Amino acid sequence: MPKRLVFVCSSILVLALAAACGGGGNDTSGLPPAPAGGAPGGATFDMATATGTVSGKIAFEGTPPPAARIQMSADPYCAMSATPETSVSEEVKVSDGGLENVIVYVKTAPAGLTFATPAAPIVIDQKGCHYSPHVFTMMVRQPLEVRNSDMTLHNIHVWAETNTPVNIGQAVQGMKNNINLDKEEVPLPIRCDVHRWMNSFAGVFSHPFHTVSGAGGAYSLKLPPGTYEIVAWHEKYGMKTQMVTVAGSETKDLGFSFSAAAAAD
Amino acid sequence: MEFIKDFINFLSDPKILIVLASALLFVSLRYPHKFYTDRAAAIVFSGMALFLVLSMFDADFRLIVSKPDNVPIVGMLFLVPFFTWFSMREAVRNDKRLADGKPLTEQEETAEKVLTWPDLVYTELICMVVLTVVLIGWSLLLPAPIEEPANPSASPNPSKAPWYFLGLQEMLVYFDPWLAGVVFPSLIIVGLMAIPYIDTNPKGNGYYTLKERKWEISVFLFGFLVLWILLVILGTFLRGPNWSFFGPYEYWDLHKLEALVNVNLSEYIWVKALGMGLPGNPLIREIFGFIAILAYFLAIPAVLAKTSFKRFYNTLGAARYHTMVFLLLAMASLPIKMVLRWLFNLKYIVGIPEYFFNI
Amino acid sequence: MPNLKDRLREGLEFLSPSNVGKYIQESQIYRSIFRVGVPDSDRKRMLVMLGSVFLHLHPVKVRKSGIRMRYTWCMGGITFFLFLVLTFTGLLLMFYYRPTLEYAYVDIIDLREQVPLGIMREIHRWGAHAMVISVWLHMYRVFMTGSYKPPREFNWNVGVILLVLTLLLSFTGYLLPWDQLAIWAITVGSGMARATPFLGHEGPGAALLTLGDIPLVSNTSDARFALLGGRFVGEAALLRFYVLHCVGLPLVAGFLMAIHFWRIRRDGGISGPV
Amino acid sequence: MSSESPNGGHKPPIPTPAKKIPALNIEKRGDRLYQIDHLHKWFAISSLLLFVFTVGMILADYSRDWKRYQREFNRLSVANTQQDMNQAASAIDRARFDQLQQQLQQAQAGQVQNEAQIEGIQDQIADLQADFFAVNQNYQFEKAIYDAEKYEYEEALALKASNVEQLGTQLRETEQGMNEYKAEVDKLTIEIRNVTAELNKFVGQRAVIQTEVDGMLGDYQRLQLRMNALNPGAVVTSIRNAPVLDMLAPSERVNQILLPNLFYEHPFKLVPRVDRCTTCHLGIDQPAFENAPQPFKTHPQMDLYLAASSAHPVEQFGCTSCHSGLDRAVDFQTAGHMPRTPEQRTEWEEKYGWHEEHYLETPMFAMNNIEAGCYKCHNASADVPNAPSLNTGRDLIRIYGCFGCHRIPGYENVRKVGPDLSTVSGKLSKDWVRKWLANPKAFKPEARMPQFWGNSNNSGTENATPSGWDKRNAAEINAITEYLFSKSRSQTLPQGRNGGSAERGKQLVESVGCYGCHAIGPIQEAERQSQTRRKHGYNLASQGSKVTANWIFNWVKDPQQVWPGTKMPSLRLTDAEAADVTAYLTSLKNTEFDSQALPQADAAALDEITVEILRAGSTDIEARQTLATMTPEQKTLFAGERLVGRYGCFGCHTIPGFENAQPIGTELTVAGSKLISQFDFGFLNIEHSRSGWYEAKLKDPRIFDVGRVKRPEELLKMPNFRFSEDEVNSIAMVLTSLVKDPVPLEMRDRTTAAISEGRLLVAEKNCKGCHLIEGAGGDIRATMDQAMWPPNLATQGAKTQPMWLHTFVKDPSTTRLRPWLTTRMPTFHFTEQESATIGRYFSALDNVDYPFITTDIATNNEKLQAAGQLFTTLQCAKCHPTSTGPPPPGVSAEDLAPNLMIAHERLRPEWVLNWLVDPQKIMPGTRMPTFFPDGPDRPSPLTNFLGANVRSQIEAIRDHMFITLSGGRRRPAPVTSTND
Repeated sequence: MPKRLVFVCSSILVLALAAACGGGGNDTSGLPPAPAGGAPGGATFDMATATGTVSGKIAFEGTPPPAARIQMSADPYCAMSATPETSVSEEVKVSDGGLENVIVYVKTAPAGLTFATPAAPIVIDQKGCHYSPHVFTMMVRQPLEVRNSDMTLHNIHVWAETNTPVNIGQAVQGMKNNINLDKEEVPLPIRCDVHRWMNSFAGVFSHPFHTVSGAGGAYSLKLPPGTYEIVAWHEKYGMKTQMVTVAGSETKDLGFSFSAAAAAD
Repeated sequence: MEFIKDFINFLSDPKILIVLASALLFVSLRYPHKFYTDRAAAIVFSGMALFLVLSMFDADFRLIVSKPDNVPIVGMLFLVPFFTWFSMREAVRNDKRLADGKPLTEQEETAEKVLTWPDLVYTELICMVVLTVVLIGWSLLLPAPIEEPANPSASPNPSKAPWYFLGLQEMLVYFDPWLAGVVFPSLIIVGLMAIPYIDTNPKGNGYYTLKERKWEISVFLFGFLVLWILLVILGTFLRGPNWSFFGPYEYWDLHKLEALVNVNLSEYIWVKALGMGLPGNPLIREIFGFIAILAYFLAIPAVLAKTSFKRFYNTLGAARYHTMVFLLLAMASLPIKMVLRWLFNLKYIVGIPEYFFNI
Repeated sequence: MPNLKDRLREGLEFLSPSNVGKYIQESQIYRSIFRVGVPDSDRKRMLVMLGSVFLHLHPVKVRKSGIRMRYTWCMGGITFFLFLVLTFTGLLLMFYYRPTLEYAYVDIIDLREQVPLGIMREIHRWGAHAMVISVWLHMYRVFMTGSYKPPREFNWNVGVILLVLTLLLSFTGYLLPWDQLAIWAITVGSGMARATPFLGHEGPGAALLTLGDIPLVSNTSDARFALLGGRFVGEAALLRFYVLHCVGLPLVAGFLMAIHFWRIRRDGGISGPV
Repeated sequence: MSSESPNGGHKPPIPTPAKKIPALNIEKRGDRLYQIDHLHKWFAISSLLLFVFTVGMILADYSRDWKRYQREFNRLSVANTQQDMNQAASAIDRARFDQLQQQLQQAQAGQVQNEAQIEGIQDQIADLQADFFAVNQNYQFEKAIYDAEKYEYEEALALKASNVEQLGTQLRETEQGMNEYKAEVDKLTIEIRNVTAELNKFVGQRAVIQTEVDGMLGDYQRLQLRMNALNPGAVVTSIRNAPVLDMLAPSERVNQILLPNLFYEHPFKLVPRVDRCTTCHLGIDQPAFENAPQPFKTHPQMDLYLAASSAHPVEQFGCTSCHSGLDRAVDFQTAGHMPRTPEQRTEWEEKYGWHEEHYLETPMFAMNNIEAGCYKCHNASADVPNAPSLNTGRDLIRIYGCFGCHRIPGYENVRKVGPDLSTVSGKLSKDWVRKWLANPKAFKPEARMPQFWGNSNNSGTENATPSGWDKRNAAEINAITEYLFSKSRSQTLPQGRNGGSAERGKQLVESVGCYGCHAIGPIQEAERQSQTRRKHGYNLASQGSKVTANWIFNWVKDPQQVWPGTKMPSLRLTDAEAADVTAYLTSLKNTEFDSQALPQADAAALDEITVEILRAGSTDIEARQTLATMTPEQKTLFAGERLVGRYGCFGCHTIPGFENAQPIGTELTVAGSKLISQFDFGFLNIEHSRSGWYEAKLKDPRIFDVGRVKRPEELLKMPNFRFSEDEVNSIAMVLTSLVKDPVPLEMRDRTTAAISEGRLLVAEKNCKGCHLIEGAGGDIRATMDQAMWPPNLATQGAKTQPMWLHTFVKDPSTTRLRPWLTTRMPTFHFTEQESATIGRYFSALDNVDYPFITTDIATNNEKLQAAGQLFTTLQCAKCHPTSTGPPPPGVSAEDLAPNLMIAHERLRPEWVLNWLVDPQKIMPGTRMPTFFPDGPDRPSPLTNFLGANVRSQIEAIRDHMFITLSGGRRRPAPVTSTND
């Protein structure tokens, strides 16, 4: 009897052993480990650190084409309320050899930076069947307000490709509308379908490094140190780009030149 | 290289291949001690192995030979000659021993008895294990063929019967299906079954010998080796689309056309010899054919009985003699028809397609 | 009370291999199965041969010349062994193969693709080719050693029938994968039956077998139609060949093999010089 | 071992008996066949070999490629789950979690204090439950008896048995007893509920916190469970997948989808499909594997394919129904993958040892050819959604007229593509025709006429006949030209006005709408919306050197007069306009082609051709005799007629004498299922597949004659269209898409008949050349100013009234919508049936009712009155003229919008409401502004009208248009029924 007993219990022992090691695997409950990984996303960019400046003159060679008179007979109100500078096409405005209304901007902002969207709205006024300002730049999601200060019907037709197209009619004087543009797009033509001659151009950017050349073609950009590709765009004479590197708090002079001969391609 | 290939292609033409093989067989049976020696075997088999390995470099050869279903036939190409050589070598040795009066190799051990267990059973076990190993190895190496799903409306060119019936399919080139497909195969079976009853030679029972059974062995070898095994190998490797001949190194091109214009015996005689039109009634038209066939199966046995087969006639007796000669003539009719086809493009000796009766 | 230590020693000693071996061999179960036990004496070696249903195929003692590999080439044994392998693998394949037009081909594809141990199909097919070759070589050896001579003529005939059955087994098996190779090989093969004299509708003499002007032998009532169960190789042919291949022919072959083995023994065992 | 026998002579000696050796050591005995250890050695060796081979066999059978892929996929999904877990863990608010833990401890501590009370309550509950059980059981018994008696009672009632009352009283008694028990049971349940409520007061607090903690950890724990399922530990996985054990519960197994009603077409038998592709493509239907490496990548456009809610749920369609390939295969090679580009092919050859799967009749479509899989179900409508190159292929077949010679499904009754040659003498000159036939592309590169002569098998020296190919081709061309001119009917066209200005003609051609179907010269890449729409009409380059001015004038004026049944619509040009256009078109010359030397006809070559033709029908001798009797004209006409028959010119052109000749090309109805073994690849080393052959054939149709000895009449006849590379790919794709796989009706694409018929008609009339329909088309837009664009027909069905649409489409000149536009909607001479199809098509697209609609408008005076003021404040009249006169001074035509006077009979009332709310949503890019940018629900910017309610303001404007502007009728006339 004992012999058989020993035999039986040893085999059971072996089986038990085999089953035991079979189990294992990690348990389900218990506290989740402390999460790894750094802070969520980069911090917002502080304009004060943009110590470098790039400025210069958009020169214009050749004789500027004569500013064409706008024929406003189609709408008596426009003809009546036109003023000398509104009744002349602002397509090519040259003052002491410098080309105005040129959008100058940095092609790509330094990586990893996020920028606060300015709260101040950009205002376009339709006065005397004329958009003012003619060319302007703004940031993505910056509020854009369009006012109709004429006693006639205007419609703001934003010919956007990447943004959603907008086409709002403003029949009554004093009407105000806000347009939301949430994607970067340069150039963004805005026209009035009722008065063909009315048009303006916007530059929507996801970074703050952009401006429009003013009187005498002067412009200036405040940039943090680094190398940038600066682009100058004009509605008739097209686009020119140059590379520039800005050190600490240095002001770099960067001139562009457009010639009357080279018609915009 | 090209020249060798063309030469082998030329050699492997059925006309030459079959004649050469038969001649080789009969000469080797005539001088067995010269052909069936160890040295001869070493030369022949190493030669064949070398031929196979070298030819593997030719794409067309490899394409046909490496087809999974053809590999066993390449195996048979080595096995059958080996066993022929082996049995002949044993026969040659036994014949020499008989000549010197020494006991046969089999006789030395025939008296002694051994226990089946363990000897026979153990060797059989080992043999079975070895065979299983070979089978598994072979299956691991070669995947079984599976082609497109069966499509009764799209017949591949060439459509071949299973490889062991290719001998019969090769006979179809020379005979009508009723002969090549039904009559001859049954004659082969009947012939095989009749062997013990028409072979009354007591000698050679239970041991390898050639001298004592020269006649039976040479007839059997000619039938088995040349008319069966060789035709199977020929049918597998050398017959391509439209069942036309392709050398081992030729590409199986569908468009290959061979000038196959065969003439009936009746056309030869009536039109070519006598210059007349073919008579309408088939019986009259084929009268020459009938005469030839009857003469072949009736006159020849009688003549042989009187002349060279006189010894047979006396030893076998009428019944055995006539069955043997009939079977012999039937077997001989294939090589004869082949020769007639090669030399005279003869199609049918008797050609009555209206009743499907063509010989 | 024997203390623990020696009870343990006793147990270990009980577990020693020889002891266990003896223990098993003496058990009633073992003895009921193996009457003779380990054949370590001539007497037992003979009894084990007589006692076993499989081994009693062989005589108890056998002539030395008869079992020389040089003499018999062992071809008969190989053929029989291959027949057993084919039966075994064939049975396994029957689990997965369905002989209908719808499933035949895809089942063979399944065997190749995902059926575990699908290699059985390869073993079955190459075994079949090997069996055909070994049958021919066996006939060849029997002829070359003149072993068909009396008293073994009848056994030779049984052998010839077995040869034919092997070819038919392989022929019917060839059709089952139902691919182009199969259907056209069988179409060519069965095409011969069409030309059987008198029984084939394209054979000589078929026109004679008419009842008045009604032809008895036509393409829907001749030997080929009987073989294929239709005018062309279709589902009927596949089923018919399947039944022949799995049941009909193997049974007849098995039956004849029994006779064949029996006659070997009765006609004086493996042939040898008298 | 063998003993020699002394006596010679013939009789075999009798060997001496074996020596007697004791039985024991069997090994040493003489009477043995082999030495036993010799046998043991061989037995050992062979058994070892057998063991090795058997194990090898099992391992070979076990180690399959797809298992490697499944292990790889498991690693990938474990990594993914780990990533999700980390995310879930970081998402948990750490502080809140710790705080809850503390509260949990407190609750537990509280519970410990009043342990005793809790226990007491728990005992109480236990007792109550025991009583409840007992009482409940009695109640159940009583209820069972009651039910049984109720049955008997009802039975008795029904059969009006005698013991009805007795059973009734019995029933009521048991019912009464049952209710008593029920009351007791209810009492006890209430008691238990109160006591547990009390217990909760102590325990409940803890349970609430616990549930909140679980809520926070919910995601994390769910992922943890998934992780355990995926990765139960190496030991467990290896045991589950061990060679023999893997029949129990393997984690690596073959996945398959049994397709209920999609079959394979084996000859004469439908074989059920079992797709096993997901055995390796494991991540195919899991969105998490978008950018996993192949084979685990997720299927693109999951919303369209595979997802249960998509149009092709995977358990209904599987994979091979679209991708083809061997469904049951679980191996890369046997499945029949086909490489997309030669580079991929070499890569696969190295990586997987890929080679063409020889015996597979249905290899997979290469990925650039995958759209071919769509056609077999989507064969009802003209264009297959999401299959741009397949649709281009089908359009190309319609443009190049392949159906002229080949029977192709979907083109059964399409009109012949070439111009009608029965009046060719009035249109063209013989010399021009000869030069044109010799090499059409020399005249204009965009010529659609294919090249019959000078191809790879009938030029140069190959298979050259004695007179040489050049002379021979010239003779054939001359014969055909002569034949055509001899059979041509004379057509006298009225003398048109000439002296038009080419300058104005050019403007007209560019603005009136010709560029919708035609182009002059090559089309710039930028202007190209699609490869085919501006090729619908012939290219008009160098038209001047082709036809006479008078012919152009009459053709442009009214094409139906010149060629009744032509597809060209009439643009209702005035005589002046027609003259201008003619002037412009005649100015387009191809001087280089004009100055080309005429191919010289050679008498010997003509004889040669004529004899060849005669020889076919009779013996050589008779052929020569008849040749001798024929005059050169007879020879030319005879040869010309037979050659037209041989080359099948009647396939594309109507030729007198061949009105009902049968097309000569091979049938292509099931070109996609033709057995690969039936293709003759000749001696070319192209990919042995259907697309390989078709692409080679399309590139150079005569390529398969290369290297073959052939007589001229046996040469391949298909002309060379000089297709571009992607044209070849698109057409070859269409051919491989024509498979004969059986698709049951319920699996077919179920677009309604109205829409598919409409799409066919739109494709045939090339409406998309000008209009934007279903988001596609508008090819003409690239050639003109934005103001002149033909309208975008989105929501056309919901927009227009069926009656107006029907009459407008039949004759566009009847409605003065925008009279000042130069671009005109041409008159297509639609039949009643066709214009009804158009109406039904557009309304089916927007599923609005057709053809009977109500246009009544319920309105009131106050609204109408406000509408007037609204209409003026919004100054609608500034763009929308309300009179039919010319545009007001100073306003150029481009600025004007459709005339509102006819709005009431043209537009559907409800559509106007949606339109005014937000026009951009319906037609993005339209110049109509929205006056209510904040949408219909918020107050309108125009505060002093109708309470600044946008909806009523819009309705007011609509009422104004429909009622006031349309001549003051209070309610528009009841709808006139259209005779559809």
